Amino acid sequence: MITLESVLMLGGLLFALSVAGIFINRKNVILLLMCIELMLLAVNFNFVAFARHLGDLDGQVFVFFIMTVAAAESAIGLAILVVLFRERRNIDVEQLDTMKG
Amino acid sequence: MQLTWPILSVLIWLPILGGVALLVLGDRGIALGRWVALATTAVTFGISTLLYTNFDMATAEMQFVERAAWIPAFNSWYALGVDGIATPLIILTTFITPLVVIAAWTVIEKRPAQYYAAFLILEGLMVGVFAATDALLFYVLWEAMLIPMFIIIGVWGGARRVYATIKFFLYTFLGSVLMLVSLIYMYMKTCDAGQCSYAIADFQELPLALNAQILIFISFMLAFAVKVPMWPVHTWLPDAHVEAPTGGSVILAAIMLKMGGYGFLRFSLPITPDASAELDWLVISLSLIAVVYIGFVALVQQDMKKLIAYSSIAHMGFVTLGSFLAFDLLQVNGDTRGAAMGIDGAMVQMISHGLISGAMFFCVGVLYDRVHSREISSYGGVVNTMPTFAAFAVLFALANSGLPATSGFVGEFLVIIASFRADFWYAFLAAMTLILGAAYTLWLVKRVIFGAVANDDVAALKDLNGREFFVLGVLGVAVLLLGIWPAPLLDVMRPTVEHLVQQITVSKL
Amino acid sequence: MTITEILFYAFSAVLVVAALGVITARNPVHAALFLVFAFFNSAIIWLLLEAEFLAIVLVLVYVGAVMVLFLFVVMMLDVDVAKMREGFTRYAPLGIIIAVLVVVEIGSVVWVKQLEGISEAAVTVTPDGYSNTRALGELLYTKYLYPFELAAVLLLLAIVAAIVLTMRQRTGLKAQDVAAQVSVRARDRIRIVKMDAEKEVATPPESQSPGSQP
Amino acid sequence: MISQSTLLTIVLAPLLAAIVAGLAGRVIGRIGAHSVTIAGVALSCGLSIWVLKMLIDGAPVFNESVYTWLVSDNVRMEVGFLVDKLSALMMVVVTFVSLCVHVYTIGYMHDDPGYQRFFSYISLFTFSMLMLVMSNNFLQLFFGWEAVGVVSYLLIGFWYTRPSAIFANMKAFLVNRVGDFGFILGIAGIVYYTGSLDYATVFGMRDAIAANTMEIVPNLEWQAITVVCICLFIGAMGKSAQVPLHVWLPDSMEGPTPISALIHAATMVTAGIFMVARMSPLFELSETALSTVLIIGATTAFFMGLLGLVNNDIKRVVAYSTLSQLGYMTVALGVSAYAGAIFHLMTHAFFKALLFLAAGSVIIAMHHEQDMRKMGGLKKYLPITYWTSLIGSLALIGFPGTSGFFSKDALIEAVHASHIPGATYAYWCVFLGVFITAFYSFRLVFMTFHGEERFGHAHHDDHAHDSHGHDSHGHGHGDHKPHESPWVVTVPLILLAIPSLFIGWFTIGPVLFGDYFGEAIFVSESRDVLGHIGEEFHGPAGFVVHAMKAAPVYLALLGVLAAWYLYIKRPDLPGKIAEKFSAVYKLLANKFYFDEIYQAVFAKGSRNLGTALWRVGDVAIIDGTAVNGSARVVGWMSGVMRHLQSGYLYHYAFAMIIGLSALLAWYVLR
Repeated sequence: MITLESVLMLGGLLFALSVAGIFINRKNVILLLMCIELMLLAVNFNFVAFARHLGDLDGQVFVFFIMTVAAAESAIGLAILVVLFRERRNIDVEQLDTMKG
Repeated sequence: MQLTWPILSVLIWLPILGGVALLVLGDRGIALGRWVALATTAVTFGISTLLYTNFDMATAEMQFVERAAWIPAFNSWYALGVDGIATPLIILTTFITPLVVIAAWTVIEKRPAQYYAAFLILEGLMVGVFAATDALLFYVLWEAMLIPMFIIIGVWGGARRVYATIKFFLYTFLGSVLMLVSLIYMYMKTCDAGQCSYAIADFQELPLALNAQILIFISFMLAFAVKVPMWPVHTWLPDAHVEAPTGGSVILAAIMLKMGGYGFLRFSLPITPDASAELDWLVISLSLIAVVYIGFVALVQQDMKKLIAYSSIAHMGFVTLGSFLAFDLLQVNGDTRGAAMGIDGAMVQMISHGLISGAMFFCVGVLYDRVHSREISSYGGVVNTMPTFAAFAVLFALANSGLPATSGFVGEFLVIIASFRADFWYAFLAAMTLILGAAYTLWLVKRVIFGAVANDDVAALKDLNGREFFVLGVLGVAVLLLGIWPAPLLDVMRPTVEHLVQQITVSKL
Repeated sequence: MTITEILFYAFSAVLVVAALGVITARNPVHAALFLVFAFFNSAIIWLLLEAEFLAIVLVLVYVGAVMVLFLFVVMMLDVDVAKMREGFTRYAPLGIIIAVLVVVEIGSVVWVKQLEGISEAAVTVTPDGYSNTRALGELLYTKYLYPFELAAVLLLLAIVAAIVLTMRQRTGLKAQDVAAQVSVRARDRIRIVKMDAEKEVATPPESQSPGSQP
Repeated sequence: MISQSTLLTIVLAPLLAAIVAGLAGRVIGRIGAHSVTIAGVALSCGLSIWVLKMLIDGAPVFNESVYTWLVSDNVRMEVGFLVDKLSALMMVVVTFVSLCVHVYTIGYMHDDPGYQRFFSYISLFTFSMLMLVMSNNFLQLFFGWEAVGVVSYLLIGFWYTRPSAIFANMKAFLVNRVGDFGFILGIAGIVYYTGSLDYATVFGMRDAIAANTMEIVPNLEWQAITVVCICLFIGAMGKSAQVPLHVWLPDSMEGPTPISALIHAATMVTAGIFMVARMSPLFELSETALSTVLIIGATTAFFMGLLGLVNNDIKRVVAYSTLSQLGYMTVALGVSAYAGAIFHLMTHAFFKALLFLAAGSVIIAMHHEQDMRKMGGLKKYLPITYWTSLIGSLALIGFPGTSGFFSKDALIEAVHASHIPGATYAYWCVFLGVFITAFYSFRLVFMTFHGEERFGHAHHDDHAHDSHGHDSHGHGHGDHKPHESPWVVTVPLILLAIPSLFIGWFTIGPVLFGDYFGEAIFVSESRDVLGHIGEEFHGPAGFVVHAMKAAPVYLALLGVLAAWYLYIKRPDLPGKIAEKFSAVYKLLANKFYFDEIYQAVFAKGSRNLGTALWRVGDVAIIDGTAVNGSARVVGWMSGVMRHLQSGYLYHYAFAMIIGLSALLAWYVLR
């Protein structure tokens, strides 16, 4: 019997790791995107766990939608990345400061 | 006698439709467009005179009432109606606007269709403000009115128009947002009482605690004081006037400033009588400061429009002074004799100031169109080349300094007399305007109109053309008529003013 | 401890290690592969949690499509990995603190606050012949029909957006534009100029045009 | 019976004429303009005399309102007429002098381009003045009060290209406005205490005012009636040019001479006197107010007369004499001899208008030269002018038998008989004033008409400094010899000379000591100085005989002799005296430095104050600190805040994550 707590903790751990990943890999946009994927995965764990423990499939439906959005997001994110690289020949986040106030 | 058709809606929407038609016609069709504008405004004025002829002078009730569902969720209605305070101001509005249209006839070359359209739409909105009996409708129109004015100054204004428009907009907007908060608060109060309502009449009957009243009063005061404008929130006015085109200045001075005075009479006094009694010293001292302080400031202005703008502030000081005398009177004498006179004076002063300041701005416009300078020092001896104009200018200058038999005298006289009842020093300071008003106006006249021809520009001036003569002539007749026989105006107002006095002396606590 | 639990904890441990690998890998390719690995593990755990359909989708969509896309991009772009690693540890302590904080928070929610009534709730035993896919499908096509359609549109949008973003309009190509060729008009190509047969000698300009004086 | 339509005709005829001449001046031309205005004024003059006659014959006093101006707060403000013997007398004086001036103007302004405008103005003035004197309420009084001020403003600045003229007219208006400032406060006080503007109602309730006190300054109770009366009197001080509001009157001589005669000698400036006489029921209740009136009047009478001694401008000398005489009238008011004041007002109107018109005639003859040092010996060239102005001067100094004699002598006696505070000071002022009056009057006569002919000495060369720009009189006259003015000028002189000589003789009995004014003027028993003198009055002849035994007549003769000695016998002496007493001379020549002080304190002071308020208050504090300051604070804060916007994506991401976890931590761990 997998307890709810253990799954939630797993999700939490994953989430914490991906947060740490964002901090560590702050310069590499690709890795940032991957961390985000990981984060979403962590969230999905929660949904799945609750869906199971509440006996309600709606949670799984949400995971489904989250995956859809995540797919779309990574597709566009990568596209932007490609365009960015084409423009600048690198993807260094440090040089992306046109939004500086 | 009430009319069977919705006269107020016609007064609001006819000019707005005219404005839209002008926008559709565009600058290419301006030859026709001008006539459309003139016809619309003239017809509007014609219709508005029906307000007077059909007005029931025996009652303080709202008349020509209209009511249609507007925002049912908030129980807010498209509710219109006028009483003795709103009617004269509406007629003033419809009277001034055609003159503005005529004055702009050949003067405005840049996007004339939009210029006229802005004024027409503005007219409709202004009439709406005076006619709205629903607070939310009032507020919406009140704010909407800023837009055309903003455009008028911002597009057709002078060199520093951007600064002036932003200042104008921020000032007035800052003042009025707090008013919205108060309106919503009172709306919630009515909900607590059982029947949600935005009707001003319901607000007037709403019982309110003193501290709530004081907060509401302050928020209202901020909104209206900026509009009037009262010292020390007046500094937008000189800038706005200086940059505005002639028509904009005229409308601003003649009508938009009256919104503040109207607001005090319609909202502050009846809705928060106890707070008004508590804080009347503030309003009265600010008014007296306006009269004296601004009088001195006006004296040293180098720019004609600025001078007239400052003189407007000083004159509007009488409006606020007259409106708030009632509480002092009650305290000093134990009765309200004189309160109605003060409010009468304030009202007459508003109408009169509308005519006179409008006329003065027209006069400056006439000179500006020819010489393209507003500096007093660019003129001198205008009378030599423009005798007819000089006659009008002197007439309006004298009216501005409160000469009896011109409308400028009536309001000041009533307010001074009423203020004597409250306190000798009120009357003393208010009467300073006799000296200061004459000083700055006549000094202006001396430097601009009289004297030998000062320079080639003045020597090349041409006297008034027929169009200008008409505008100034009509205003001159109105100024004299109101000064010689103001009784009809007072008759319209009397029941409303008496009702108001009675209303404000009853505590809401 | 049942077999499911043992499996769960085992895969969980591997998952955490894989995730750690994602965030610490020097090479983006390695990171991507670690992520793939993590997804696989996740899919297995989801299977344990009786979310069979999602587990499969995770593998198919994520590993099969998204992660491949990632790998493509990683390999396509010439990324200076060494430079990317500069200052690697600068924010690491902060990251760790935040990570620990997050864990503590979640832990406190889960363990301290006690999810009353949820964890104890009896996990319904699925009847025989129960199909997770079917159940999910029924939900999606009835209750969540509109969101489902919206999700489809979203994906379409993502496709279009990705294509628009990455499409390259090269200049200087001598391609044929048939539409332009067809829609051309004569006046676009030829201009007819009327000229006098003889030309007048220009008169000297007026010394002063009337009315120009200010 | 006096009908309302008669009175309306009296008032409106000049107004209509003014409108026609003003608006249609170009259409009807010069002859049309003067015809229509003269017809209008003549009509109202005739009707005024008829009305006066009816009143004398016993017609009841007319007191009706014409229309309601407005009703506010149950206070009815109306326009209406009160015609009793006081106002009827004023009406006759006003319209008669006005008529003379109208006729005179035909000659005087003959070549002026503003001919029609001028006629329009003086007719308008006549209308305004009639409204003032015929009013039955304070509102209309104030209207007339201001309206005459405005017309005076327009007329002083008639030659608007002259800088001095447009300065003088503004000064006149503003100083008058200071008076009006007090006046309107007085009116406000009256409305406060009585709730009415109507004379009859107000006078009926005067005890109610007297019963009140008011606290203007904390802890200082003043009698309300005193405050009201002093406020009203401030109005009179402005209009009647009493010290210290007298400064405008000498400058007003910038206007054409006919209006100096009409407005600044005969009528408008006496409005203040008339008003106080009209308000006698109120003033009688406050001894403080009367004392104030008395002292101010006495000061004006004496010290302004002194200024006439040193001035060389023929019109200004007459102007100072007017100031001084107005002071005499005010003194009469102060001692409750209202009838005496009005009587002197009437005689003064005739002889002072005469003097001004005569001076104008001289000015025409001298081609608009006004400096007496450039005249002399004009007697033989201008016989009619000479004789008429001699009559005027005799009347002015109070030569026995002339009209001025009766009014002035009675006035001095009245002061002598009074006992209110300040009466002694006032008596000495008016007594010494007699000498001064005689001296400057005959100084004028001698310098102008007698002695050496000083004109022709290149006076064309320095013509510029006071030619009024139109110059029409200055050039075009070939010969340098002055010659008598045309009949339109001399006829009014003669017309005015007649009453100057005789009117006193015939009217002193009824007006001064009889019951002429009846109800119009109220004098309380204790202060009835005229009644006191009247007990010894036995006809005008007796009055003359009685006066011959008193000092003033001889003092006047002494003044004439002194003038003769200094300006005919020893014309070198005045200069020497001036040198000897140079401090005094300078003080007088500079008019006690009133102008300088006012200029520095009020004109410059208010400009500086205005600049300070504007630059510091408006521009620096409100706009600079409050308005633009708040804008700057917002700008500064955004400047600080924008550093947070590093532009690095991960900074934003970090901020979000940290914020989120902090929020969560707070939520979870609290």
